[in-house]
Amino acid sequence: MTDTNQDQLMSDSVLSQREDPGVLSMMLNNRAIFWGGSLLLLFALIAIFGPLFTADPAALNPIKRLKPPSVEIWFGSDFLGRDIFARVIYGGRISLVVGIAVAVIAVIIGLFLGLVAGYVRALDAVIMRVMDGLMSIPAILLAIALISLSGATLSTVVIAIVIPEIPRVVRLVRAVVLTVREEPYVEAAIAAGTRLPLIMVRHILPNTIAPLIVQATYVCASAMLTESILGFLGAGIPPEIPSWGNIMSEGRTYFQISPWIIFFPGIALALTVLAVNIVGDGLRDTLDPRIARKM
Amino acid sequence: MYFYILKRILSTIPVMIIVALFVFLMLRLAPGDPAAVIAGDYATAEDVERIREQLGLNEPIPVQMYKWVAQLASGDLGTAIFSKLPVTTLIGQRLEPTLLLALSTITFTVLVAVPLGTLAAYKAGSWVDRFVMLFSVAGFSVPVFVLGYVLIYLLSMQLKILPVQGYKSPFEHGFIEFFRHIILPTLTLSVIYIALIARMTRASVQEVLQEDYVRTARAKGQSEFKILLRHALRNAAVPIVTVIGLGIALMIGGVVVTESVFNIPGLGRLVLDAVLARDYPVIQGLILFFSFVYILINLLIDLSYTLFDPRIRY
Amino acid sequence: MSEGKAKPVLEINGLTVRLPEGADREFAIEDVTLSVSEGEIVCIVGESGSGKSVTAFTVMGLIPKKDLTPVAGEVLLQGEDLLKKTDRQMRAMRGENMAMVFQEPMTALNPVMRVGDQIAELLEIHTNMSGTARKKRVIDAMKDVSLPDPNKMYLSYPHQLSGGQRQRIMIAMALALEPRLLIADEPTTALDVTTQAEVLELIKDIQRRHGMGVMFITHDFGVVADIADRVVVMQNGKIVEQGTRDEIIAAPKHPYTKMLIGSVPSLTPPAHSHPETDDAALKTHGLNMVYGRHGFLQKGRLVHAAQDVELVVRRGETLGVVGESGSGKSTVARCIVRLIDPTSGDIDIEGVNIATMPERELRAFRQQIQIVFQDPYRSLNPRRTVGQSIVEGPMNYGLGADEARVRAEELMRVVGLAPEALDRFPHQFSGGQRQRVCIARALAMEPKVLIADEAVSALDVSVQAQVLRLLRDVRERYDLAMLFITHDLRVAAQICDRIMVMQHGVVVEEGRTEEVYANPQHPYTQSLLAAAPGRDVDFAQLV
Amino acid sequence: ATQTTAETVLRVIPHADLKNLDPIWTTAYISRNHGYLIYDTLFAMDENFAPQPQMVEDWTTSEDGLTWTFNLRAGLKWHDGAPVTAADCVASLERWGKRDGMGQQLFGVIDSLTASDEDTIVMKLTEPYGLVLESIGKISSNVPFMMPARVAATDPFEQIEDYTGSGPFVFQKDEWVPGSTVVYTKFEDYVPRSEPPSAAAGGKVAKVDKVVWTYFPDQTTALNALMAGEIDFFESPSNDLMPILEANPDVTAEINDPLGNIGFARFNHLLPPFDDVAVRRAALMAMKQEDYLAGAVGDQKFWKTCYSVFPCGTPLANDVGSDIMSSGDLEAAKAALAATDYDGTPVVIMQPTDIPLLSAFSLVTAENLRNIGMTVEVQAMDWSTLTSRRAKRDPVADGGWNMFHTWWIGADVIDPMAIAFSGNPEKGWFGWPTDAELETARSAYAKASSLEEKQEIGRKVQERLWAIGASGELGQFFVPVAYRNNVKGLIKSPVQFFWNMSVE
Ligand SMILES: Nc1ncnc2c1ncn2[C@@H]1O[C@H](COP(=O)(O)OP(=O)(O)OP(=O)(O)O)[C@@H](O)[C@H]1O
Ligand SMILES: Nc1ncnc2c1ncn2[C@@H]1O[C@H](COP(=O)(O)OP(=O)(O)OP(=O)(O)O)[C@@H](O)[C@H]1O
Ligand SMILES: [Mg+2]
Ligand SMILES: [Mg+2]
Repeated sequence: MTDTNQDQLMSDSVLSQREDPGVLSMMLNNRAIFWGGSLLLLFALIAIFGPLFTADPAALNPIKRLKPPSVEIWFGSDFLGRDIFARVIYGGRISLVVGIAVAVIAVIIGLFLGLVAGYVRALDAVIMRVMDGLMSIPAILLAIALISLSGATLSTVVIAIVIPEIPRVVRLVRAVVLTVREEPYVEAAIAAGTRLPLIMVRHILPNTIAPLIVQATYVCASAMLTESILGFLGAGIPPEIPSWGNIMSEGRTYFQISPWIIFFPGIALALTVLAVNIVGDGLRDTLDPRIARKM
Repeated sequence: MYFYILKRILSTIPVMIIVALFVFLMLRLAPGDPAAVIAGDYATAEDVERIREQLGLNEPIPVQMYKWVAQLASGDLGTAIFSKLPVTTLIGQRLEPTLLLALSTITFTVLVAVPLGTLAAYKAGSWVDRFVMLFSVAGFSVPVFVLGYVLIYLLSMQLKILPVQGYKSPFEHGFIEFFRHIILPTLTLSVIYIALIARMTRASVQEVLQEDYVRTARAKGQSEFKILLRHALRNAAVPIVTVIGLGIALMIGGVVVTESVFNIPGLGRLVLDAVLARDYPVIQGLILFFSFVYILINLLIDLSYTLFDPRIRY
Repeated sequence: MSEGKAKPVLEINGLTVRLPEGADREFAIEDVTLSVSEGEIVCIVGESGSGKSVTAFTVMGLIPKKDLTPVAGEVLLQGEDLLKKTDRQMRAMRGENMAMVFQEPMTALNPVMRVGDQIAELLEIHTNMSGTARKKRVIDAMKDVSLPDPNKMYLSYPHQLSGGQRQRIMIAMALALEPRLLIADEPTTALDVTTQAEVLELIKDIQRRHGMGVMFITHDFGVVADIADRVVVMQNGKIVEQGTRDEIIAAPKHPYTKMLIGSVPSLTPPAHSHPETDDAALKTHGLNMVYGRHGFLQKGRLVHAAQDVELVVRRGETLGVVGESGSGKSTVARCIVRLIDPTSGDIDIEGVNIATMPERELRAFRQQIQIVFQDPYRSLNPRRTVGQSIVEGPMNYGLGADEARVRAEELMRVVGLAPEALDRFPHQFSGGQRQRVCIARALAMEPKVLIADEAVSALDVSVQAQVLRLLRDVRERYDLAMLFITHDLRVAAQICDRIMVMQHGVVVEEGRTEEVYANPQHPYTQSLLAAAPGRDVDFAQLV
Repeated sequence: ATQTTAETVLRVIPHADLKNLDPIWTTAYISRNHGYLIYDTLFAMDENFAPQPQMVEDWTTSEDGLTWTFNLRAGLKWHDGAPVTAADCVASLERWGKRDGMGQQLFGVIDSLTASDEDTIVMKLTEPYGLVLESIGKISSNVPFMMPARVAATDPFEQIEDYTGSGPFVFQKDEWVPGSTVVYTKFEDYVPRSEPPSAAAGGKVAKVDKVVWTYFPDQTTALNALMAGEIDFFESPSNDLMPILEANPDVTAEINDPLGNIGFARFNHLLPPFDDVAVRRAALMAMKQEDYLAGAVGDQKFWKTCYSVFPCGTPLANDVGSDIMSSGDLEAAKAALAATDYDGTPVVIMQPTDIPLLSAFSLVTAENLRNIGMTVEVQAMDWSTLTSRRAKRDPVADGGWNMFHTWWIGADVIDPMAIAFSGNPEKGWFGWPTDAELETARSAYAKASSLEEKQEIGRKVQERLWAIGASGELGQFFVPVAYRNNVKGLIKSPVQFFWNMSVE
């Protein structure tokens, strides 16, 4: 058994150079993540602290209705004389809250259902048929129906957007589980008598995290867009709370005379979603969850 | 093969049942009731009650559900509460614009996105690739209606080269009129779809380009262009086609918005109106219809795999 | 066939190819000089990563230009320097003047194109033959490589052919334009032994008939012994030794070559001692495994992967299971470990039948049987330190964290690794080291039965020899009953006390290793042994 | 399609989507407008709000005022070619009388209604009634349209399915695409009266071969379509689009309805805090019409403050009791609220977000009420949810409500008979004010015969309405119509008619 030690020493010297570079530093080195992330951080800061410095987004001022952008009212005013700048800043909160809430909820529920479907054969068929059913209903229609039927509040909007996103997460998680459960190291753990819940937590769950983070950014981006479309169709967040979608919806009639009502929230939305998508792409390239790309 | 098709068709039944139950319960458990809408501004509570009774909305939900399912089983989607027309008639009236809009969008998308994605994959890392990727990220980020308005403003109002709105049937008004009217909605609806498919094409062509048989083709001395055309694209087709199918749901969502921006009397508008008016039979019928179409298209797409990949046999 | 007489087809002089920054070493190959003459087969051997493929691909002009750059030397094909050619000129030469056959015939053929068309494509590129002429030529080329019924096979897709047939298609394609140089990069590694023998025979035959030069890359010294005229040995991107086949195999000079050849197991089994105890640790009786669902509406394709398998493994004994790919070896192993539930039959562990035991009761017995898998890269959870992987099992059975750690450290020493390495992650180990960790993990359970499913197949010969020795050592040390699954008859000869041969899920022959090798009874066993490459050369006994 | 003579088509963007085709069954204005195209009426209101004969040639009233005899004009035909008979009209009136509020009142005093021959309708009353002609010549919903007897036999609570009328246009059922397009063609056999058109009265001459309604859910798109010449007539462009329309030389934009619309804020009189008249009145004091109109309507050209409950400019308009809103004193409102028992109970305002005007009204009210110290919760919903929720009398916790906003077209609230003014919580309108005095005054109106008498009753009714703080009057606003300059012959009226209009 002497030669084995020699072999070990030989490859040790080679291997010690191959330290794990660390996901964090890899992420910082990725330009997409850096720029997208910075932009996003900026928007988040504006959304969080901005409203402290702006005018009241709900203050009506009928005399000053539909005023174009100027030095005093930067983004102009809407049909009730409300300050678009204040509303756009405030609306950012809502969009980000909707985006993040939908992403978090969809991921949590999707993760749970996906793990169950991937591991419990008996429930797999049932869960996946329900998911197929949900997926076959166009998301926007489902959301419009849910919201206009059950009343528009922030939480119903979030729920309505979450429901159609769940199947995508479930499918992703299930696909990861089905692949990983065939991995020899999982089989080795089974052979070593590890119980199912531990196998899930130790060996399977960690594999879903990277693709889920990537998926979460896409869900977040698409949720913000969906919110705006719902708002635009008049089935979104109640107009008393300004969100980019409902600001644009209210500006719809005035598109020709006061395009700034749609223009500014539109730009803000497009930039934010763009930033989230860029971060998502960057994360995908860094974490390279091949499965996520295939979804 | 036929056995497989039969099996797949049968397997859509539980999915459709789930959709049907889901939609039915969602509608009945939500507030808002068509009777009140029908009764109008002057109606008293008694009038509303009478109309509810008339429409059978007073019966217990299981009874309503039973009736509806029995009706569905006989292929009847019911009758609209407001227009009194059978839902199937309404769908029939509206099908053409939506169908042609969808077809033109898919055609345009495939014509643009697949070459674009392939080029990006081939030139991975170059400025062409960056541009395509940026476009596809941006395409995902702009709300459909904003795009629609901008296009109308530029092409119809400023340049005055295309009509603003409306739909002209090619069968009645000729192909040119149809075409002029469908261009803007198609462009609007395509952008997000192009973004999606260009991305997918890029990813799967890039993956195929790593494959050994591409190396074999190079070893034969084949030119890069023909390698892309003959070897890469055909092998990348299955994931691309799959995404085209999955994207149908996305597109139907876009159709709702596009149709209302461009005033196209299609199915998207129909369902939106029905939701606002609580026309239960129409909402139920349409959601079922859409999800059936979605399932059907994805079945067709699964079957189409056999065209692209001889290994796939059902 | 000595040098100088025949005209060289390919001459490589001082070729150096740079690796991208941050790679393991600066150059993929460094100062490589070799030549291939007409009518000559030159084998390049060396361990994984030694630069064999890079050399071949540089000649073909197929290296990814982004990553790999030739920085010095020249590559002369029939006197013309390929490194100076434009892309277009290289394209014209590929397929016409030089051709290549790859390792994986399945992935090297376009799965969605008819194989005939794939050969015809070559003619389309380089000739202006008419469609019918092309087809005729393709059929001829297919006949040339002895493919049955070429007219029909022209229309087949790759997946409809067997591995050997696919590789023949590749060879037909490579030879269709009668290039002067054929490069074959491990063309038989993915094939079964019997098929491998046929393909090797074919290459030799064709080379003789067409008189081309062949550069043949392999890591299998058996293959080298069978076909090489000359041998080039590479290590870490450099050529350490070259010479005729007999010089290299019989009298290697360089220590590395010596070590390599010394690691190749001999096909002659050593004399095994047979403990004549009846102390069976593991017994199966009438074990059956049928894959495939018979669900509602579907008859399903049923695969009878194991049929009435009877086996006995005693303590301190190694039972080898050999057979070609798909013969059901892994299926038997996985049934015994109860990773899958057998369709029927008994599996006796110390007299208890665990074949149909529910998971709850099974837990108590899981500890008794442990398994080591083939792929060292996927056998360890990449997110957990090897220490965590090793202690996982014992701690499942109630061992405290500290005791488990002590046991793990002890085992690390046993498998020849430093105990400090317990805190490292799998990617910080080489393939051979990982396999040692996997063995330590299995031993940590203190099992009675150890199953090794192709545990050394993915390793280079030198590492393979070390791991084999380790396995033999631990079997003795812990008095284990070992079930050793392999398709490599050389390995089986060296490590197994008894041998069981499987074909199509059925055990066709079973007996003492020496007896089976010396006097195979079943025709299948006979053909397996006859096909083993390099059986005329005697390699090392694993001492 | 090739045609021998060029077909003239009037392409219209209606104010709403035509969802129901039965103008008796629904009160929707769009169905009413549809009704005017294809049906005719016995009497019709002229531009001075006086009923004039339309299908009726002449009529007599007995001395005691109890027997009314109407003779139909000769030559009236249904679209299917059959002659219009008195029996058809009797059946139609009876069906209408079961749905319409004014109809129910009228039938309350009808003893018998019969067709004495093909052309003669005889109506016998149990007591003299002042509003016979006003009722059957009603201009707005539900208009007593005449239908063939077989159609009028339909249960009034079920929709008709046969759309045969006798009006100047014929409904083309096959070309109807609900949610989008409605097509009407000229009825060649229609015999118009010889008088010039005056609101709903006078000769209804179809001057185009075809009227096509295309519903546009999107105002911007509609505007663009009109300006691009793809549409001839845009029934209700948003007031805010007027600058663009006015700047376009090819398009005329004007106000066609002299009465306009009346904004209306409705309290729920059953639930706290608005079950207390003092709280309602305090709230009214805080509601300034200018805020609502400027905020929701915009340009002052399109609105007027009007503190009469009857539209300003109509005979009954007056200013009794209206200073509660017109004074607009915020401090006084605060003081008034402070004097009540208001305990901070949140006021739930239902905000219909799909109707921008009402959405804006809701926000203005919310702000006004907050200004005087009330707690307000604005609940967003779409109009259809609102319509079903407002019928609920339950407490807020069980889905009830405190306030919502709507508007009436001026013609709908022109006299005390309007259901908007009801003080009877059993039969009255949502919000359910209870005031017996008000009800007495309203029922006296039906019997009043002279204008002075009517005006006196009007003042009394208004006095009660303000006294109990029944609802907030939010002022009068006017919705323009816009059309391309080649469209001629628009009739000034609270209701949009399509006869007499031509495209040149
Ligand atoms: N595209 C590439 N980019 C970076 N490094 C590469 C690339 N191709 C090969 N290498 C490196 O070059 C070296 C030689 O690789 P090569 O493929 O020639 O080895 P080999 O001898 O063929 O090994 P094997 O027996 O495993 O096929 C290795 O260290 C490998 O990591
Ligand atoms: N999960 C499965 N489902 C269906 N068929 C399977 C499954 N696993 C293996 N088989 C089939 O069972 C047969 C035996 O497979 P097995 O893996 O036991 O062969 P093997 O002898 O281990 O081959 P190899 O040397 O390639 O590892 C093969 O035909 C294989 O295709
Ligand atoms: Mg290699
Ligand atoms: Mg195996």
